[in-house]
Amino acid sequence: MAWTREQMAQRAAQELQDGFYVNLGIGIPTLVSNYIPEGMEIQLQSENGMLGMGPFPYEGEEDADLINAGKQTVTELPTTSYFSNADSFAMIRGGHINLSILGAMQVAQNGDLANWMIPGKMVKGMGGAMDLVAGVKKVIIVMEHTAKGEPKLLKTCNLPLTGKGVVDMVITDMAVFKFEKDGETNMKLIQLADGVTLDDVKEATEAEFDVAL
Amino acid sequence: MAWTREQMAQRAAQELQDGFYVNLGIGIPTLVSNYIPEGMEIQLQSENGMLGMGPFPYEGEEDADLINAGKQTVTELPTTSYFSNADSFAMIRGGHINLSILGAMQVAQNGDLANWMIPGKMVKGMGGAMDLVAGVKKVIIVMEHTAKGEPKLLKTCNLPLTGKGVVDMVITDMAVFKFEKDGETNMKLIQLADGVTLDDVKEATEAEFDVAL
Amino acid sequence: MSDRKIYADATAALDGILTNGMTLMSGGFGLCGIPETLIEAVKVAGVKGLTVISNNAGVDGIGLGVLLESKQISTMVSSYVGENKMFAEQYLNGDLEVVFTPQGTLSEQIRAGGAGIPAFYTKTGVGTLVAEGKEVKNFDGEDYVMERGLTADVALVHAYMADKEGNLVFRKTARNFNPMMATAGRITVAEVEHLVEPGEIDPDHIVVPGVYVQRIVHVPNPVKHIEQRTTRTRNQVA
Amino acid sequence: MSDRKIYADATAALDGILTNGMTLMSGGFGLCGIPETLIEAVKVAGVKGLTVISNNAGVDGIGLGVLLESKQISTMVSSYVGENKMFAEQYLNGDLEVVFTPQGTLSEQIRAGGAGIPAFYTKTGVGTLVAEGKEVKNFDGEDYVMERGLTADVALVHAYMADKEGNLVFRKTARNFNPMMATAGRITVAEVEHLVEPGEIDPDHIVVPGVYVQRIVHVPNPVKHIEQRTTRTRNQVA
Repeated sequence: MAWTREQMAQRAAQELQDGFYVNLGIGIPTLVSNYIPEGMEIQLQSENGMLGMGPFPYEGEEDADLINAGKQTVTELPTTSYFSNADSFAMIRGGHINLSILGAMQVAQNGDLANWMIPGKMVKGMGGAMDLVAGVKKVIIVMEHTAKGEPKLLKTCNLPLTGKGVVDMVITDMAVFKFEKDGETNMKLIQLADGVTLDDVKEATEAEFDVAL
Repeated sequence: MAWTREQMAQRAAQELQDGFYVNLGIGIPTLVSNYIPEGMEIQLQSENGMLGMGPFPYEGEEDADLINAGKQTVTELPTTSYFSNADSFAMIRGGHINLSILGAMQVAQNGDLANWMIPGKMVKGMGGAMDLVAGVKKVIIVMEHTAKGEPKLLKTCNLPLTGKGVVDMVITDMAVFKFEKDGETNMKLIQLADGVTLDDVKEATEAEFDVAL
Repeated sequence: MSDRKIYADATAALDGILTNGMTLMSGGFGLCGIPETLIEAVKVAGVKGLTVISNNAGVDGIGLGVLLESKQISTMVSSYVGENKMFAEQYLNGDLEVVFTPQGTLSEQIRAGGAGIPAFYTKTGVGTLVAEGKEVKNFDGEDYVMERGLTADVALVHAYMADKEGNLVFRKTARNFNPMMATAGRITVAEVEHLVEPGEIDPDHIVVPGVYVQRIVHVPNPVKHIEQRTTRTRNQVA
Repeated sequence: MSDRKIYADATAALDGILTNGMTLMSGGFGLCGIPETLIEAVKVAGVKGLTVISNNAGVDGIGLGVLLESKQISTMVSSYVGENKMFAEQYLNGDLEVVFTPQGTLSEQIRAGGAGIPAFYTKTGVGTLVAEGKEVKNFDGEDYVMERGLTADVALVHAYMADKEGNLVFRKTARNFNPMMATAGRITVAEVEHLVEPGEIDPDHIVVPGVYVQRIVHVPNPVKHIEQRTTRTRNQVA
């Protein structure tokens, strides 16, 4: 028993606040937009150069000039603005985006994040991930707790980093952890997924963490 | 006998080339726009945030939202574009403006320029002058040859500098000088104003110069 | 769309965000595109010891001249301040500190501040007073001086039109310093001549996206001032 | 207004400015807003050993994929190159060098290059491979890495509309890297969907002023490609 992808997205959506500007990565993070609470005003940023991103278009209404950072066709909203990629990352780097929700390969107990390359494998590039984790006010990682049975929450990342000490929260299928960026406080387990026990989490986690359930 | 202000502006206008983007300072430099040769396409830049500046408006058609860098009311042309001050100086600093024509208090024989402050007097500020002389491809100074009988073309500027080794040409009421920015070649006298002799110029100039008439 | 960003008047729009000794940015170039109504409200609020980053300092009785008159400004960061008797007086008797900054360096510092860039290099001012005490670095054989990004506690800007999301557009040269300052204020307050619903401004035309604007006050038909009224007569050749 | 900047076709627009070993910038994000016709003309010109600065590398047979196929590119500077088999092949066998750059750093480097800024500091990539061998400096207690500005011999951009002066506007997210690249090319060539007379574009809406554009080619009704066609059905809740 653990959370489904949808439940993980739903949990991440609880971190949204009214008026937030949010950047969602591809994969599970994209699903978060399905769980924005009724009446809450959230503007989604797409780092290619758009703020106020709408849902996918109806069939036949796709516009090749209107895509998101995942190169998917999207739509415009009344609040939408377009800008250059440099202006987009000025917004990101300058701390104007409240929240970024991303996937990850590994997270270390000090908040280090690895999600862009595996040495020896074909490298596709980091895209905007390094800028997002360095610039956005709050970074939430949504990922499976383990990969092929191996823990992804580690004492130290052994893959090349995307950012050092950048993670604020990790939501997995098994649990939710909080990180303080003070470099001293341990990461904290703050929630267990439905039907998951503390022992389950301990067994599937290499990182050291405090329990604050 | 020497050149009038209008003749100095006219001489400066000979340095224009078809297709040039030009920034004109206040005073005599502004007059240069009256002498753009027929059929030559010149776009004037105003550093507050405008390219393609038109002439002063007709009486009654002044627009408080449409001024030049001297805070004077101006007009729009079909080629006009507006942009922010940061974008304006990106254009200037990035070397995209072909020519800047400015006034000066002092010019030294190595191309140093002083035109923004006199110690002990009320300082108004350098405005955009330091950016213009550092960034524009070619800098022409148009000024009186002397001030109260004292030479303004000096061995070394004794006023605080606007830029080091930035001047390409000086046009005064008495003569025209060219500067090489190699730090080795002397400034060169290349033209005498109507009715002015070489001896007149030598007497009124402290800077050392070669004669290349 | 809610009205969360809309305030009834300039005083309401500044309520709770002004403190003594704070740093303010104020848009405009000369008297063109200045947030005049917001400046008046700063006067009413009476906060003192302000550091004001603004290309100019208004003229006597208009714009920042008002805050000089009321002695609320202790430091100005500007490129040119020529048009103000009050300014000269306070500057010369030492009541007012002035940091003169080249105009292009100033606007780039503000852009950098808003963009999370703590410092950049520029040719401007190398070998002059402006570079004194600053790091100089050689790139490809040429010297450049390091300049820091600038931010402000509150940025006051003037825009031609806003929608309720805070998307801004500007009119002609009234754009000037307003867009960068909007990005560099921890709180940005915009006074706007026209206020419309989201969707009424073409999203390709928006200059400042709403994310940068926290508070909006609608000031229809503001009085606009001309510093140098220059004209030609109809029979004059351009 | 003369037609001095207007060229009859893409080959004419690139005539005399392409050389082996040169650095090209190419606008676009994925296949959105790429200067596809100009890229095809680079293929026809046959210049080799190109360094290409572009966020992505096209896909097989489209955009820069075409120049990979013809082995004209020796180095790519990109943030993400995932969608291209040809790319993977040449990269893995060492025929192609790749400089991976974080997307925001890349676009800021290009903006800096066009703006005469030789270097700037950013938080992005501190403590990662990206910062290796680069200067790291502490500002106000936080580390930043120094990144250099980028320019190109020639920049190829795609715009929605140009006037004959070279003023450009873009459509929706096809703007992406095109505006900065237009500023960073020593020669900038724009392919445009619509070409109009000066004055037909509102000067408040212009994104790239004409000073940055040296050559224009009118490409009406270009084929536009969609990489990830994602849709919803009418009865689906958004």
